[in-house]
Amino acid sequence: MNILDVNGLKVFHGRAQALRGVTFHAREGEIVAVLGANGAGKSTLLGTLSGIYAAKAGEVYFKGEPIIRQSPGYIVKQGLSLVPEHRQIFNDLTVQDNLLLGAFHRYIKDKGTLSEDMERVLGIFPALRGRERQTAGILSGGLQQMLAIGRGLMARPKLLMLDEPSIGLAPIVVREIMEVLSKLREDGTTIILVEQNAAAALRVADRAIVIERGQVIISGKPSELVNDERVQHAYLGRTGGHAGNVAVAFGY
Amino acid sequence: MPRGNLMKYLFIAAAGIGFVVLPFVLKSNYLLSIFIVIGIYALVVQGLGIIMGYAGQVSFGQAAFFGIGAYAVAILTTHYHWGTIPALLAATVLPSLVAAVIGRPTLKLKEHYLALATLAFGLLVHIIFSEGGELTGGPSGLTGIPYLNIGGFVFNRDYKFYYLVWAVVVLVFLGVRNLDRSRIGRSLRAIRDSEVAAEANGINSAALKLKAFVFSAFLAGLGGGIYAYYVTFISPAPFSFNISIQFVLMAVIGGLGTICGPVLGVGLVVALGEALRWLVPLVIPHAGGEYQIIFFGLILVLAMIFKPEGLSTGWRKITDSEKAEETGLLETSANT
Amino acid sequence: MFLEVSGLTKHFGGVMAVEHINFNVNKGEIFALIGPNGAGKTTVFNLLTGMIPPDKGSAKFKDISLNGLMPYQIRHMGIARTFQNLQLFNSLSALENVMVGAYLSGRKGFIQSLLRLPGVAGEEEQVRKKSLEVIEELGLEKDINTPALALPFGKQRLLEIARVLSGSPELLFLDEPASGLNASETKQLANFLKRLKEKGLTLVLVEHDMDTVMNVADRILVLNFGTAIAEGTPEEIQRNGEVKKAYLGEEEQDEYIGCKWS
Amino acid sequence: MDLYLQFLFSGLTLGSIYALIALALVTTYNITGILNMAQGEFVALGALAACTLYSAGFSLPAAFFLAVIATAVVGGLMERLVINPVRNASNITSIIITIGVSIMIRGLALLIWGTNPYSLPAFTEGGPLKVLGAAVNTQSIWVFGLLIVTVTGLFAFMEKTYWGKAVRACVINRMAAKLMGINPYILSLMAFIVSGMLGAAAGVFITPITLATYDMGFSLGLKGFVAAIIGGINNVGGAIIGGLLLGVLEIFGAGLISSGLKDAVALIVLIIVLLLRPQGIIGVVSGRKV
Repeated sequence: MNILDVNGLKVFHGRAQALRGVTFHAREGEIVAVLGANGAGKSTLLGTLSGIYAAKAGEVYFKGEPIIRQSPGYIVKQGLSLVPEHRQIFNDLTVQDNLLLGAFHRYIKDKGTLSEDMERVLGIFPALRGRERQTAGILSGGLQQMLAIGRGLMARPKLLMLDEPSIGLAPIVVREIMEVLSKLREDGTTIILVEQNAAAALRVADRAIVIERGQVIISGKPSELVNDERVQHAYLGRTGGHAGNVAVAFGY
Repeated sequence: MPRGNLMKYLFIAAAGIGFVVLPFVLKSNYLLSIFIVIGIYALVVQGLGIIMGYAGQVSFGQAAFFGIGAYAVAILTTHYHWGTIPALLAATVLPSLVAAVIGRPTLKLKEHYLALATLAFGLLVHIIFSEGGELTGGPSGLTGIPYLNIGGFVFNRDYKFYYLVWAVVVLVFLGVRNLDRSRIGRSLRAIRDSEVAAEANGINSAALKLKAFVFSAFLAGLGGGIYAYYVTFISPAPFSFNISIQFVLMAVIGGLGTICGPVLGVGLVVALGEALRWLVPLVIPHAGGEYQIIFFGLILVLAMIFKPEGLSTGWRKITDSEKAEETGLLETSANT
Repeated sequence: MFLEVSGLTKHFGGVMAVEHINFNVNKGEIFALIGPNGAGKTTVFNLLTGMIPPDKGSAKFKDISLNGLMPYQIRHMGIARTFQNLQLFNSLSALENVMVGAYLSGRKGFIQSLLRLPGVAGEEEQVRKKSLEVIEELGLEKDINTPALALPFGKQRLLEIARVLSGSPELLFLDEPASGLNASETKQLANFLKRLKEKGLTLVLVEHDMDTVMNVADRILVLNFGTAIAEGTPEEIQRNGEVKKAYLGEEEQDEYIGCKWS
Repeated sequence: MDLYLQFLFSGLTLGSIYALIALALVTTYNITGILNMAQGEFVALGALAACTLYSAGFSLPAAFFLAVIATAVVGGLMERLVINPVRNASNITSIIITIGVSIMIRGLALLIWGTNPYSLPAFTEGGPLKVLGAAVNTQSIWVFGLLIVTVTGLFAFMEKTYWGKAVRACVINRMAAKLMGINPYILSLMAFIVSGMLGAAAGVFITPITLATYDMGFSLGLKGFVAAIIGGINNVGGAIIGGLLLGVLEIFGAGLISSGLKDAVALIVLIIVLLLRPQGIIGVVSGRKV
């Protein structure tokens, strides 16, 4: 069953069109990697799905319900969380407060379960344990990223979206985070992973889509994509001589 | 297009003839004095419009610059017997210098700093007027300002003042129009739209904004100087913070970033003020004229909510809005 | 040396944005800066155009130091830039936008303009003529009276370039000129950049559209985590293993990716 | 010596009121990015409403609470009616709107209460206390008490409660706060309601000392601004120190130089600070924003 269906999503930043009709889906319990070069529209896609940007056209169904143009608060309540690019943790607050605020939308309703959830997050990221009272802003980049993911998990999402969790992190930390994502999937969480680090993302993903200039240009299994020259081209480009041919191949 | 131009020139000619014959048509000196005050305020608000419309900053000290100009004339003519030309020169130079001093540090800052600095400055100047002892005449002010006298021609009658004031208004209007259609005007509008891009295109934005602020104080001082000569006695009251607010209201109502806006705004607000002065006591017995300030507050709020484009976004080209306004006026007059 | 950058360093808080970067740009070439997100490319632009001061290092343009100069002073030296997020004068018409760029050579000040003293009209006419020439060259002549805000995005990008070109720069920094353009517009842009080069203009380019970069650049500098990791011709860069790792991720023991891509 | 001590206590009383107003201004500014020029009018409204209620037969505590609630409602209405509709507008727009509101409130106060001053009895009876040889009005103790209770309460709310942390999260990173489901527009409403309450409380507490008039808000609001700017416009600790400092400076200026100068002191301080250290003189020292 599809937990998320996105159909013909078009988004503008001012007059610049960032998404030119994006269509894709995510099945329950899988990891979908969203790949593409800088400026291809990946962050815009996640921002729109979580209600930060307004779409100009298109449809988004989450668990069969339309969520397009709903407020971020409504969307997170439905079970769709975003771990934003560059972590965006609350620097001046403690680690504990950051985590608790992740559960803001259900704070009144299930106050009792919060410590339980926090325990679970600390179990997933043992490196955060013992640092609950530290100010988040002084943590290392890797710990901040773990905190950002942990904060997202505190909302008990059915679908967790991550925007470039590997950016600026050492390979070993990236590996650790990817392992956590695999584990989360085994626990039944669906994951959409936006990455520039294609190799790392493809290793954990069940399926991947590649976005170029605001459109999905390829989708398929990691093993298929890895052998697809077009993925490499989307990142590294083609030399001048081939440009014409490739444009034809892409149907422009 | 030629037809539009023709209509435009016809309108300007008609308005010009109207203004010239007005003193002969008006039977009442009271109405004539209102037109003189509108002209003087138009100078002051034209200045305010430059700092608000171009630099995108709000100043709450325009009445203080207006007052410095007026007091300069009053003090120099009554205490030191200066002639008209040097006194008016001082009335414009002094506020300009003061503006240069306040503007230099505050215009560099973003947000509300110029607003707060000018607000404090305006109140402080008002206190100086009231507490200035013999020099400013304290709360009761200075009397006995001589008639304005240019090369022996004495402006001792209202209609003479009327022509003088409106001649100055027209000259200033033409000057501002020159400015608007020049390197300086476009650069100022460029700064307002994107300061970082203006700098990247070789514009020294801090220096240019300061010049605009100084010019706006210059115009306020000019208005103040003429005002002192016209009323021949000066007290602190017409230069209070409330008057600064009214100037802001006039600039906003008239439409910022337009050349005609200031005159239009002053006319509307003065007319409204006069109307309220008659109407309010009919509705609320025993009420004095000060209640009109409630309506000014209300209009200010409503204008900002429903017509904020005059201030923040969607600044139209000055010439464009000018055309739109004129054709708008023409259409209504054609319909009636 | 035309543009000589040595030891350029900038930290934000504790984070290193740009670390000891050296490069030279030759007169008349197209030089591209590429690298993954957050590599420090735009920071380099901001440092070189005076938007932010460097912590260390120097930049010399035709052997004159750029250190400590304000952005407008750097523009007066003949160095111009465009912005990744368009910075047009939205309420001004297209022509006026270009004129503001062309006023760079203007000499008429506040009082001369106010009083329209002799010479002002002549300068205005010159600026207008020059601006119209540039506008025609870029094919924007139908839009001269349209406010910049009302133009379609592709034309807005061109207008921003027209605005700096009208001030006749010698060195032009372009920050992601193809971002937001569609495929055919991107191709047109690439051709246009080549034409600028033929006219003798020197270009430094930050661009994510690799087709464009590989197509137009003479030399490329690759940044990653604020440091330069490779420099060379497009062919050299595409063959460079370090660059692939920077872009595609590093997975040394990875079975299939390893054999295919390295 | 006694005289100086006397000045110091009077200055701190006045300064406490400035600090309370500055606190409200800074809180609103941090949450909404708006400088509320009508803050002083909340003080006047609270004071005048309490006077009317008290003379209508309500007990002093009842009059206080009702006045605070009424002013909170005015603050909330202001946010809904004129601030919320222009939430994406520029700084100039919002500052002019709050000035328009302040003019309207002052005009309406004139209409309702006229130009006469109103008074309230001191909260506790008895003569002034002798502290180190200086006489301290018992009402002054109430004013200090209000400042201490408010600051402690606000601090406890921000640092210790979940909702307070949500507010801080929104100030630190608005976008991330939205992603958590925190609604910045509700916080904006809260900020205006709290400013109404703070202003009204300050107004009621100061009335037994200074009397209440329809136009008292203008000068108090301005002093609150000066205090906030001295402290650095987004710094809560700075606002409190700035308020106390300004109160003391004013009383010493009036006492030692000339009483006509009292109002000028604040303005001169404001201009000096804006010209020399516009980021505030305390901002750098205490650093922390709420």
